[in-house]
Amino acid sequence: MNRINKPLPFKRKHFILRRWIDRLIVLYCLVVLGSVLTAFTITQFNIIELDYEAMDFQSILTPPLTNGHILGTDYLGRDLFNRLLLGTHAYLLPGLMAVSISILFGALLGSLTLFANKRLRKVITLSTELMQTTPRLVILLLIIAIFEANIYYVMLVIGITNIPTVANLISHRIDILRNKRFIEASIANATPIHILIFKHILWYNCRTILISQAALGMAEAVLMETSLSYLGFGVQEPTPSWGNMVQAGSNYLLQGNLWSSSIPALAIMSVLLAFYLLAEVVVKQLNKRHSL
Amino acid sequence: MKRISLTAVMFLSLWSVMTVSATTNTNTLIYGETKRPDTLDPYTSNEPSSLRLSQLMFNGLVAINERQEIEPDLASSWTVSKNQKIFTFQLRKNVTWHPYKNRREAFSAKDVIYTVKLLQHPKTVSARKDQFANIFKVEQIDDYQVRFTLKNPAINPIAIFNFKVLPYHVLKNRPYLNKKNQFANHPIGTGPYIFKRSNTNRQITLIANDTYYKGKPHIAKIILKPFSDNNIMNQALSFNNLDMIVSVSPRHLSELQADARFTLKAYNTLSYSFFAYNQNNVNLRKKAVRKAISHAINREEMLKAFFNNQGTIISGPFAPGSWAYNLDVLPDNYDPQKSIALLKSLGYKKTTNGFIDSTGKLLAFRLRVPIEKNNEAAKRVILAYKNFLKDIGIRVNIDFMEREKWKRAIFKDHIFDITYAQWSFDDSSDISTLFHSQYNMAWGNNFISYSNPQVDRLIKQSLSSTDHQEKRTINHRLHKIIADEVPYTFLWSLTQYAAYSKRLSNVRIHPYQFFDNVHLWKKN
Amino acid sequence: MKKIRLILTLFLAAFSYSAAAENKHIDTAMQLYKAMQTNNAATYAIKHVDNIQSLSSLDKLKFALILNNNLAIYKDIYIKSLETQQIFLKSVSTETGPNKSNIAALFLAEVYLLKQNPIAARKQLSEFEKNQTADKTLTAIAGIYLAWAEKLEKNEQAFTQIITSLDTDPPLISMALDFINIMTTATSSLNPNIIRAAEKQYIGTDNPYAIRFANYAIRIYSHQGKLSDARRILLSLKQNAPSFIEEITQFKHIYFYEPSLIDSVSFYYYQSSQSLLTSLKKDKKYHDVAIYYLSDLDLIIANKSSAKQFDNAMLNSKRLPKALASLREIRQNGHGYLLGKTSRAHQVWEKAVNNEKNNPAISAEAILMCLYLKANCPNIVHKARLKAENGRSKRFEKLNTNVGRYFLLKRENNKAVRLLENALDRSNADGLLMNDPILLLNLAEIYRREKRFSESLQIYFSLGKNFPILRQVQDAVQGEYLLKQRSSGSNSIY
Amino acid sequence: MILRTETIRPISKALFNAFFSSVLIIFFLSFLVFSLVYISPGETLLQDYLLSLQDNTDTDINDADLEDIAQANLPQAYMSWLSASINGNLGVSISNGLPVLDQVLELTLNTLYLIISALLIGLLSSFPLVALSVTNTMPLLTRLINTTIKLLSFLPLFWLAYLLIYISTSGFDYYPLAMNYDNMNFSQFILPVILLSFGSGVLVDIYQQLNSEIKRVLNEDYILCARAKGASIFKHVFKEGIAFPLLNLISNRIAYLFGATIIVEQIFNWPGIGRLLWQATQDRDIPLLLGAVIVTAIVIRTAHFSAQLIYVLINPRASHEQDK
Repeated sequence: MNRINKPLPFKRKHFILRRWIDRLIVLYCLVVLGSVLTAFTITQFNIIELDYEAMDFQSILTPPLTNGHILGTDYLGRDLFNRLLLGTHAYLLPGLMAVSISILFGALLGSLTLFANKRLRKVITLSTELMQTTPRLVILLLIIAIFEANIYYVMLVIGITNIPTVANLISHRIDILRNKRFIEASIANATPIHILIFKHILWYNCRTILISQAALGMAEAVLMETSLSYLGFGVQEPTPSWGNMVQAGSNYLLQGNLWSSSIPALAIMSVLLAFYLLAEVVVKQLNKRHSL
Repeated sequence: MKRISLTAVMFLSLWSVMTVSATTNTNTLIYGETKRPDTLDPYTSNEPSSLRLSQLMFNGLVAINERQEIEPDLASSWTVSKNQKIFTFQLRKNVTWHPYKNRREAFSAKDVIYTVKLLQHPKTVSARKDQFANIFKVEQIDDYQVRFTLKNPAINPIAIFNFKVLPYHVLKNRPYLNKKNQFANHPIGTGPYIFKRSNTNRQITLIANDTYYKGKPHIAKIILKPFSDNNIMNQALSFNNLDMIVSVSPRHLSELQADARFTLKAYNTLSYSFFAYNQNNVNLRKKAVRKAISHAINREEMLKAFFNNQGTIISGPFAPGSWAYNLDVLPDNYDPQKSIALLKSLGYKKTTNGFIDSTGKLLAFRLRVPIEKNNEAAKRVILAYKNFLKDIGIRVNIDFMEREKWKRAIFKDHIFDITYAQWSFDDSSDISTLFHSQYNMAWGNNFISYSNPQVDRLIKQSLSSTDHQEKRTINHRLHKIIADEVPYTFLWSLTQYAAYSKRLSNVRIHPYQFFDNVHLWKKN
Repeated sequence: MKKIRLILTLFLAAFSYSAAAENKHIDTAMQLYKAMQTNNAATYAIKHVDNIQSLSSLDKLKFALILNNNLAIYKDIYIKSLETQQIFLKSVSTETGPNKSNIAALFLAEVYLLKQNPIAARKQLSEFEKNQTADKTLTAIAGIYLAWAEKLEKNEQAFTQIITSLDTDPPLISMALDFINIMTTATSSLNPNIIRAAEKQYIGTDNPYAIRFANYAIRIYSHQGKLSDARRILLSLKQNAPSFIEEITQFKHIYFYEPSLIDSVSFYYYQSSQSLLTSLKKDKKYHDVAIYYLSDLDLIIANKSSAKQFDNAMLNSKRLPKALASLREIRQNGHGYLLGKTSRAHQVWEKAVNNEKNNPAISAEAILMCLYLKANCPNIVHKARLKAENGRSKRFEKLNTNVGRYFLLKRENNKAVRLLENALDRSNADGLLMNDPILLLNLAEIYRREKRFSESLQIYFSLGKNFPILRQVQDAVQGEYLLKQRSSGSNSIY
Repeated sequence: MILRTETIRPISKALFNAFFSSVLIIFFLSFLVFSLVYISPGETLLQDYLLSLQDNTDTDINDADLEDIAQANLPQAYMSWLSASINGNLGVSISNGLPVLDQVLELTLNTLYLIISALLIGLLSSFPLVALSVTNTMPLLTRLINTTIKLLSFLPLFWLAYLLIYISTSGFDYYPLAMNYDNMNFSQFILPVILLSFGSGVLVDIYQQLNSEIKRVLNEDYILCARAKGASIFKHVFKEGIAFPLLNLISNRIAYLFGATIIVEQIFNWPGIGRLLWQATQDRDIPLLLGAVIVTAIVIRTAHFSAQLIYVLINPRASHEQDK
């Protein structure tokens, strides 16, 4: 679009501030997601043996830093810190599963639109609309009623329902790319299709989309598990998940016991924030490149 | 901008319409339940919430009030033959059924006879069929007289006639009764309150029966409000959105007791919690394994930590408030060393992962429990139980299930190793259906498939005995045997409390049926 | 005013100073006592303290305090037991048919005798004779009970006639004879060596009359001041064991208990507390406190004979801690009441209740006097009731309890239920048993009377853990419950 | 005349397309859901379900009928369901025996009150924020508010609800619980609506959309032109900066809001479709669950469609764009 020179809305001072904020955001994402990953590795490979089931009946619902519990204890006298670390297991692998399903199939489906006619586009649009028509939580409840409450089913559903979104984004991107020279050139060069799709389209031109969608997918996995935990269909105790920790703790919130629920709630918030910021930063990078 | 203000005006007016239509009826009793009633008729559901409701809408021939007195209800008088086997009831003449298809039929002997017939039908599914088992035949003498003949004399023969009478004119096309029957959701009774509607969330509205034979109830309307969140229910009571809570969670007891606006009332003291062991499991069939489990859990500590010690630890299949409780039997103490020794003596080997049996398989059990979002106390017990068993080397996999699924698995199909539940009894403290091998069937109460000829014999003897002291002795012996056999790990008996606002007066709470003489209750 | 405060401080300082030299057993017992386990505290202290004289004054005081309280509770249990046993035994003895009990009449007669009702007792005893029991010991005891009945009816001649015709050779029979002497004339003449010699035969064996023996022995020893002998037997006594088990058929066993056992045990508490306090009286610092608690003992059992002595002594005992000082006048008038100065006593008590500024505990004390002395005080109680029902906090607990107990005594059940339930603290983190045992006892009793048996039994069950002697009440209530219950056998799962 | 036909034809065509795809989606969805039930483990689900379609109020079902039903294959079963549901018979709830459709419709209305109010509240409270942001008066404050409401939307919704109740009861001694059926009033809306609009991210969405769109529109050439000429720009800004993004938002957000109400209704005991869904899941009440899913989908689809309708009506150009 042909734009005339507009007055800049921000002063230079603000630009510097902005840049610093951006850097801080990236740092924040790295720290949060890094620590989640560390927690996962530590507990997965038993680097430090943590017991999430040991109950201490003498100290039930204690605030942080009492009786040797760093973050206090929950309603059964279990150590909140240990459970917080081990709670990452509930999300990481199942979340990755959900994300990889949606990314893999979404990307494939989307890139197929490069060759396919209008009908495939229509299918993608329609299925996107289909997904918009039913709330995710409702589908999950249906699945739970028909099959059973299992975190992997939940993640499967999240993964599948995200496929159309990813596919839609990719196909839009392809629309923009379709007329670009390199596609014409590579088609003319008879570049193998898989190289064209995976390397030229998906890797060079769509990876930001994929990364941001992956981040959003992870965020959604966490969010859904939390909601389901409240409804009683999330990860079941004694296996810890942040969602069921908040749920269990919030039973005591109205009696004024804030600790045991707010600690996992804040953990959820910071991780969700990190994922969203990550997606945002990535999208911003994308836009920057585009406007050039 | 105009559009926005227009929509805003539209919605505000919508609200105001809703507000105007609200009629704040002060003469309404709203009570909160955490478990929704399954069905609304007196027979097809075995849940306390349904029982409470049927008490509001139905009458029996006789009633047993909270002071254990037999009162005439639909029967105004009766005579008993000398051998205590033939009962002739004179029925009331001024009783009408609730309106059905806008008509109020009169109550008569037909209804009584049909009820017995319906409940004795083999296809009828009801937990209360036992009550009709001893009825040999029932005859109509005239429109207002019926004669019952019992098979055997029993200790409280008159008590069985407190069964709720169903309307013949509504059910005449149905040879038997089950949950799918329309009647289960549109009950027609003779009681003080008429069923008005039940919405999808099972909020049930009942209105006063103007022609109730004991007189029109003082409270015009009763609403059962189901809550899916215990905390919220408690808040609702303390902020006057509710008049009554039928069961207060232990967590909220102190709060409510300190509040001068409410009365706390204990009821249903004859109940206890337990872990039940399926006898079809190869390992759990061994008594020593069950005994080892019972010794491995520290009940005192759990009771103190989870229930503020608001209960008593029990040793056998009766609640301590029952006449049948054998005070000489003491509960198994907490002794994990003894558990381990017991298991070792059976040939199980202890490894770092836990005990293994002779084939090298880990000793592991599947504990199936319903997902009880409200009942985190139960969850605590289950998780602590798992931990206690883990400490001695038995693995327990907890399988949380949706409530309906759980019921099916436990009571119908008996697919489980261990489960956790709670029994509640009326004053007869009758455990015959729990442990007699005859009730080892789909939807039978002996869902653990327990079978012990000695116990069977004692139960039969207890049921046929007409001597009070003999009955007590037999039940004390049953208590001893069952406590020793540990088909369940008996945990504790917790007192249930109802809380109600002081605006209600004349309230009487029946220890088992809850609503007693509800037509006399008042609200100011 | 300053002086008083100075004295008080000194007094407290003395208390805290001597605290350093505490006997550790008394200390443990005191902790149990504070945890509302009065009986366990008493038993613990009795078991572990051999030599009373070696205790420091403060320890003596503490020991006596525990014993006094336990005495009050046992006295209350005794009343409940008589009532429940009477109902239960009546139902058993009126049974007919081949499997009827032969023994019930004898135990019922004992209950009647303890309730000073010789006519009904005599009827039961003749019933018992008709049954022709093979058990010789029980037949002999029935004979003695007949003598007891004669004595209560003041037929001295018939009494001596029966006595002389008895074969008093077995020690148990001579003990029984001495026992009824104590019960009727408060005199004991049996040579304690006879009991000592027989102990081996009964104590620690499965002799079916072990409990009866222990009952008589404790009573006689305590009466003769042989406290260490009584203590030995008390410590070996299983308080929840039945006195006699009648096995009628294979499936019908009836357990019988002796309510008089409770009275005997409480008499031991009375005697040993008295001896403790008498020795404490010698310590000048504690003289007045000792008198206060001695008077408390006699008030609990409503002892008329010592009333005059305490009426005077209490008038002069001024060096009391503040909490006790405020109760002194009320208690002093308790003795006055026993001496016949009823109107003055009523006046003082009424004043205590009427004073709005007063601590509710003081009003509670006035009602307690009415209870102990079985006085009729409708005016006082009426005012106290209003006060109690409006009071919600823990401070009003005692008042609610006592007014409730008063109504219980007067059989105004509705009022009693409300007040006693008001006093109950359901939310204590340590459970029901953190309530005053007296309150729980009376609550259980009122529930029983209201035919809320299961609630009643549940309270007895909890309380029975701390008071094994409650077993006889529990058993009787179970029996009554089974008789009265009218249900048809339904159960539900949830 | 010519002008009119030219404008109307594409509009109706676009609307027809939209309507057609909506119907298609509903059918497809129903088929998907139905086949899920069909493949579900355990024979009872489908049986119960199909039985509930039959009007069995006063007649007995014999075993032969049961076998017929159990052996029906997927298309047959689906067709029987479809024909029944087109006639307005969605079966009878297993747990309480009432017709599904009546229950679901009533409760959907209750939920809609909640959702629409939440959208409205979100809209009203986002205006001052947007104004603040657009005029760029206090950038730091704007950023702060922005971050706060964003963080709020990341907290678990139910925890936020508890916190809200805790604050309102212990801080203000105020707690209006959700309505009775016959006693509904304004105050009962307050907490759930606030929660739904602040906690579930509605506010953030509205704010961000409006903010960016208005900024974009204000920087458009023609607005700059109009401003220079001194003409009124309100209409343009309203249409492009407010109305379009809002319509877009509603159609995107409404499904999500329906999901969020499941939790909100749980907590505030709101008799809406969300609680019904939860309850039906708990009871495995398949007819009810299926009915609820279909009706919810229809409602959401209708919202989409009407948003499209309004969009096309106020902006006829859109139909051409869509056509392209």
